[in-house]
Amino acid sequence: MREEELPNTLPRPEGELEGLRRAWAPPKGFRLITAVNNQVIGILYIGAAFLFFILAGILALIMRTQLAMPESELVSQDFYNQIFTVHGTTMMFLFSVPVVEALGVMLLPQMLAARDLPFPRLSAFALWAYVVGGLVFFSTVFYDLAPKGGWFMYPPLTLTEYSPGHNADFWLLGIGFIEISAIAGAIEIIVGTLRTRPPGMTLARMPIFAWAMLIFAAMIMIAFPAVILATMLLEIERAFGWPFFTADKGGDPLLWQHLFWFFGHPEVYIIFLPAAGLVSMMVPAMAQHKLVGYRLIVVALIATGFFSFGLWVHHMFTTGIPSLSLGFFSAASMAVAVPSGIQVFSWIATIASSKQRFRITTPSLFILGFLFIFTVGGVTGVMVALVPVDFQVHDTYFVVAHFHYVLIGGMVFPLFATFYYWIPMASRNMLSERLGRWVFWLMFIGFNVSFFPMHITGLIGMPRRVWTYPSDLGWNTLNMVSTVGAYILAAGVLLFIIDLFLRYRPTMSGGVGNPWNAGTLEWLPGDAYSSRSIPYVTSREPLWDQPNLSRDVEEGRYFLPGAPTGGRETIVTSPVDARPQYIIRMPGAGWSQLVAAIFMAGFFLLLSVKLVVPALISAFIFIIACIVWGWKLDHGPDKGPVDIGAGIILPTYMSGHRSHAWWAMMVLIVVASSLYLAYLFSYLYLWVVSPEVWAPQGSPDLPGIFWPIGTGLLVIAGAAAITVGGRLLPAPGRRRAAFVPVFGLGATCFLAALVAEFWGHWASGLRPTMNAYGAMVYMASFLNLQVIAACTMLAGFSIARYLTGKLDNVRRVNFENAAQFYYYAAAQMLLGLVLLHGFPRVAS
Amino acid sequence: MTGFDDLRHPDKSPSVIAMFIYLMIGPGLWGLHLTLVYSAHTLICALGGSSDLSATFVLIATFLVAGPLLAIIIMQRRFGRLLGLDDRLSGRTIYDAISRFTSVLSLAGILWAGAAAAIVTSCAQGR
Amino acid sequence: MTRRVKRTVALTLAAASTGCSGEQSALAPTGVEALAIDPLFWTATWVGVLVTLMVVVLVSIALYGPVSWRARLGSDWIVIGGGIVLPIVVLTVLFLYALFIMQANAVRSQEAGDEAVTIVGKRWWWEMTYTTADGEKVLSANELRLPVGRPVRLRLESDNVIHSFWAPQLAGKLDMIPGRTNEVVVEATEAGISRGQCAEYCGGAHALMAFYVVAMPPAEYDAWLAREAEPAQRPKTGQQARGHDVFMQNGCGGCHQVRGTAAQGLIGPDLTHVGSRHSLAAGMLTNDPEAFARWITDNQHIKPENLMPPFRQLSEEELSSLAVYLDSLE
Amino acid sequence: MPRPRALVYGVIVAVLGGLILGTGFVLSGLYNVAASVQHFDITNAVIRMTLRRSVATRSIGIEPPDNLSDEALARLGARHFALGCAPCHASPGAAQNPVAAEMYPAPPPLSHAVEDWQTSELFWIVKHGLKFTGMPSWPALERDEEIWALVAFLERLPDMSAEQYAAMTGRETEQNDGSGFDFDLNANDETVTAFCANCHGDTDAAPVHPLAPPLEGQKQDYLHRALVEYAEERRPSGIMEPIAAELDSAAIDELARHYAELSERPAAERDDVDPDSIRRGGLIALSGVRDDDIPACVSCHSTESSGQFPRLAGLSAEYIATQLRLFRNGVRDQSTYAQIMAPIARRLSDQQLEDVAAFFASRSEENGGTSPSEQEP
Repeated sequence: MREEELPNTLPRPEGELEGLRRAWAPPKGFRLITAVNNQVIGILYIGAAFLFFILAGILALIMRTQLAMPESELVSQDFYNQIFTVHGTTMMFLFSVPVVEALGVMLLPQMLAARDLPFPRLSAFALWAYVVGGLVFFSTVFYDLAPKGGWFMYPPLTLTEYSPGHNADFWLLGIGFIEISAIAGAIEIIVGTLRTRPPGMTLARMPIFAWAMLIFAAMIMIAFPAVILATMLLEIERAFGWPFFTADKGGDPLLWQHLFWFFGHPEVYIIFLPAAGLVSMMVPAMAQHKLVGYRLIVVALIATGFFSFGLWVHHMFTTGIPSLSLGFFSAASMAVAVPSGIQVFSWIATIASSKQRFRITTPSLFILGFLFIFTVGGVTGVMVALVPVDFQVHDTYFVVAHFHYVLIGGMVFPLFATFYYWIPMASRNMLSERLGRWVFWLMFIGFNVSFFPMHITGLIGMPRRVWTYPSDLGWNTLNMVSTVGAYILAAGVLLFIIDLFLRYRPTMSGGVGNPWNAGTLEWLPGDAYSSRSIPYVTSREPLWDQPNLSRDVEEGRYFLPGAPTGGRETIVTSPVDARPQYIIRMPGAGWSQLVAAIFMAGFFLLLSVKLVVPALISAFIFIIACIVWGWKLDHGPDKGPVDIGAGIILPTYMSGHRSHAWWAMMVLIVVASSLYLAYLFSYLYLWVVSPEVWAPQGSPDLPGIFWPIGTGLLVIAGAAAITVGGRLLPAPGRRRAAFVPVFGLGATCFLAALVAEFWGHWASGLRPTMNAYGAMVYMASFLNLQVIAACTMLAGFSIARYLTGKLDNVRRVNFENAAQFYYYAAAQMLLGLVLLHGFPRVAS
Repeated sequence: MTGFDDLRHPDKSPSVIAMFIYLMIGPGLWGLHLTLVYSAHTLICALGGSSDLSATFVLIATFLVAGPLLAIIIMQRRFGRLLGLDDRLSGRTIYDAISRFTSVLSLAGILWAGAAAAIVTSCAQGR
Repeated sequence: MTRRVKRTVALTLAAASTGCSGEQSALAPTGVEALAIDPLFWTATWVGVLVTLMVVVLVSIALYGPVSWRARLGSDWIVIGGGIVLPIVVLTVLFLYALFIMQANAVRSQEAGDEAVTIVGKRWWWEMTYTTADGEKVLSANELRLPVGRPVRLRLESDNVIHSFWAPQLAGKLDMIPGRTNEVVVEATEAGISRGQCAEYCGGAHALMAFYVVAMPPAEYDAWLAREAEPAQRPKTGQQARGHDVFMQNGCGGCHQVRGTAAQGLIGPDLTHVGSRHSLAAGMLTNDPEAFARWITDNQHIKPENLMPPFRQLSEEELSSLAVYLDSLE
Repeated sequence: MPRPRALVYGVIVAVLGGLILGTGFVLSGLYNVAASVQHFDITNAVIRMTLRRSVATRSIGIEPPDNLSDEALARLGARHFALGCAPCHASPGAAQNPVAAEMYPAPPPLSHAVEDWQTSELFWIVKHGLKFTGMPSWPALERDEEIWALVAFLERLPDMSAEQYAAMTGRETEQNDGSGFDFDLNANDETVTAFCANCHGDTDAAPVHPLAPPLEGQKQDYLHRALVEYAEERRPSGIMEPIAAELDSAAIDELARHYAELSERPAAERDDVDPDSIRRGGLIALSGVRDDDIPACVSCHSTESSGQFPRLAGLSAEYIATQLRLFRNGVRDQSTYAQIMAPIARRLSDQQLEDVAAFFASRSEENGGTSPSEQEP
């Protein structure tokens, strides 16, 4: 492209750069905690996750020390049971998922040359909820309150009868907000990758990491709701005795396992895919050659994303389910192995295509180490996917070895490569190559010495989760070796921390430049506002293929070189082929998301120890903070359209299906429906297990047919009223008296439907504690209540906005959000009516 | 500034839903197949249906899903056009390749599950 | 590779430098199911070793190989061939092999006779109920006796949390889930003693929930079962009689059953023939009077959180008499 | 406005100076700690306010039990009052001990305690005592029900005549068995048993309150052990600990033998007990509950078992339930025997606990007793 063809001309107007700086200046001093810029949030987020990695690692060392010798009494049985639970929980929920989200928040805007992702406050909220809640959760290990049911918390062991006290509640509620935090991150990442790419970056030109994060976030949307439902069910059974998992009353302990692993297995790939994406970014840079098989890597990511949902039962091969079911899930487990093969070969091919020789730097060492360890983990993965082999190795140290190979190999090694590779982007120094090699070799050797022997330990009979073992079974030497290896591994991590202290000096103004001569946009010169102007992209490695790109971007010759509205903003493009659509205006630093995060975490934690009143106060403050947060978001079209260069004039306000808010609400609806699908599965599953407690034989008769029909009509009337309400929105500056009554009527219909559905069952004599059927019936009402509560709040918010003149037929995003969620609520409630009133009638 | 003309028509963007379906059709059908065979098999066994009924159902379902998927793999571009994706869309060959290979992998997954039904007795406890 | 060579490799790997007995090792199968799994395991292992070696070699070539080799490696076709075709072929073979073994096991289970032992997972021990040829139920605990060469159905249940029954030399594991009865058919191929352990984390003393499997020639087994069905021996010596009285006076019978006496408790393990078992406390202690005495006074240390209260009030004399009495219950 | 730096220095100087002066005053011994000299009015006011506020704040959330107005409960409290409280606080009809009157602060007469303090505050003071006043805390902090008995009495104390007081404490006759700090129980059998009977009743009279168990016919070894455990503070009780501590071993032997030889008093007929509860309790007591890992109570608590296991038949339901709760809550867990009972008590649900208590209360050894032979097969 010739110089004169660039979108904006030189020289840039006076004060343009200063305006940009002013808009994006991060808060100073301790007010940094109010920051919402991805670069600040990203660093804090990664730091917090790494802290949890260290903490959980220390627990692992305690366990390894205890197991070094047979019949050791270094720690007590009870403490050991607590620390392995906390180790697993922390590594899975407080380290792996958050650190990957953190990398997304940190790297994606840079890779997409976006000023920021579309919901920066949501990221800040996710971060602080996670930090506060995570630290409190972890600290339970210090005062004997830590959960001790294992990280997958199987009932009945975790029911009140076998786990009295608050320990298990800390897991169930403590994990609750981390799930919410993960979903908040997922919304951010999906809308971010699809809508804030630079002009010209079509899906086919998207960096692999962005693909990986997109699929990562999509998987979170589907997987996390299952575990959210599971934790709700278990906590409700613990607190109120609704028998979802109690076999005597028609429940089934295996329901938990289905729900948990429907989340739990994809979780492994949720962790692995982004790491693989990072590797796919680093290998080409080190090879100085584009990624071989880009398309196939995308295939692998998509296929993994799907297949990983079809093999949850392979954690349940030994539960005695029918052998053909085992066959199906074994088949799916085979299927998911193939995409990993594709990626490994793609990396090998890229390495082989290096321009000169593949550069052996610290990141490349970690990647090569990863390739080896991950291959071994994959191979043992195939072994455990073979049903008969799994009968022997399931729940033994073989499996412990396998998943540490997959998770440490597949995720931690790429993560350390990432640290060495990307720190120059956000630090004034690179990390030390010399120390880095030591870190790598200590970690690589330590890891293999520690975990390879565990394969054998497991095969010769050692089950996992044992705090001690007899000395005469031949496990002694292998365990000692594993412990020595664990310390070597820890020494490597310690050396890394030293390196970090010595060399890492955070900065937002561009870091070291482009030390690896990589081809992707995160290496553009930048500042707190990301890059000065947003480039037009014509290939997958623009820095290699578009000469002078860095210079032109830095001089402001590409799109949106300033801050025309005076605030933070970036370009929103179309999802497939990245055509600019409008300018999104984003909020700056603020307290509301911080307060909301702290009090949401507070709500869950106080609820864990059954301090109900303080918990409700906390929830109230959380809601207030959310309202304050939301009040300023819909700023309206007051700034008018903006010229971003090349004569492209974009609006600064968007409603309807093109707006980012609409997309976020859609993602939220997918999450909610995924939760409801998990509920549907649970209902039908329990019916298959215990049809004898179902109405009308095992329980009181269903309410008369009048009840569901009346309720359904209420729902339909409500949805209709809300649609009419939308039509009634006045033009800007005008009033329409009918809006509030009509919209309010809609909202009231939904509330009435909620009450009617509940009352119908109550009047029939059915009680939730009676049996699994009763519990499931009232659970549906509970889920409806959640959705309707959110809807009612959105509706109240919209009405308040209308009354203050901030809602009209142009500035209507608030209303649209409420209406969409109401339509979803209507669908969920109608489906629920068909299920609860229709199914038992048909099935009997 | 001809290079940017294309960017001025935001409405010419292809539908994201169509693209989604195009790329995910294979895995989608695989998911449908797994759901179908797993739930039907479980239900038939739980309700005391015969082992043969379950196996037959699974094999028929496998045939019914694998067939169309094979057709889609063979008639890749036509399927894309059916979804309204322009042949001249930037990066179209890449999307084609992604769609084709995800479908191939899914086909393998479906056939494996079908093979299980052909070999293993339905409804026997897992041993 | 012949089986013997594989076995040698296995034991070298397993025993490394310990010279272990391997009595809880899946690599030393002495049961029909375990023997069926063994070759599949080794096949998968060798396939895995080859795949890993292949990756290592290819990476080495990609890094340091001659330019022409590298050029050949760096193509899309390598990715398709190595990443798609090869895995699909290899996995198909492995998968079908596994399916055939599953099917063989299922068929074997269906064809097995009615001889059965019901095993209930407790916290943290095993309740085992045998059935004699006459259909009489015989309650025992913590030790599974099997007739060599005769398939036996194990009905696995639990009335508390989930446990998993795993005797590695015999067969793979199977969970014990409240509300369900899982069945596995085991068949010992040679006489001998092996060890098993709970494999599903069941809280508290999960690590200390083991058992022994004693495989005996069928005739011996039948004799043993007949003896097991009889009530307990009467005390023979004065000390045993004293121990019997201590047992009765201190409420032991509230939880434990000694058939033929007033002790009828069914909460703890049946003690009718406890003296003849291989171990005490679900595989934790050897079976001798000293171990009985230790268990009675110190059980919360030996197996923390177990449901038996410690009986420390007994005098030395009472304790030793009680231990001698229990040990005499053969 | 002074510059910030000057302000900082000023504050530092003031704090340091204050510290030095204060230390000097303390070390010089100038302050008079004599009980014979009153506090300054201002000191007094501050101390009183602190005390009032402390008691008020810390007694928040204490809920009196339902049976606080129960006459029998007050009588039980009265008996402890006579031994443990009256020596310092005086009692209706008796002047305050002149030595106690010279304590500083002097123990206030308690006839108006109810007007000065709310019920929950009284409870808190009796339980925790008051620093620097000589008011001790309850010897067994875990035994709230004992403390409530005393509070129940204090609630009735105002306007009580000497006669009423004597009736309440069971000391109508002239007798002096001293105070909770010093009484002579070892003189001869009759005084001692009369003393015990004052609460526990005897062959003629029922115990003063269900919480005080009847002792007749109880096993000798058990009685002996109970008294030793009270004396050694291994079985917490604010009422029994000081009494048992006064007994020498000969007296303990003698008392245990004495009560073991007496025959049991027939249980009073009660018509307020749910027969279903007794039936359910009987199932638990005689057969146990296998699903909940609860052994039959009678496998230990029977006439045929060790003399160390108490006989339960004929004890009041309140007493049994209270003791089971003490086991369950870890209050009674210090003896080797308690370590056997405590884990089993923890397996009982509230309902099961009440049922078992009701069952044993409805039984007596004479009318069928509770021996294992009654067990259902």
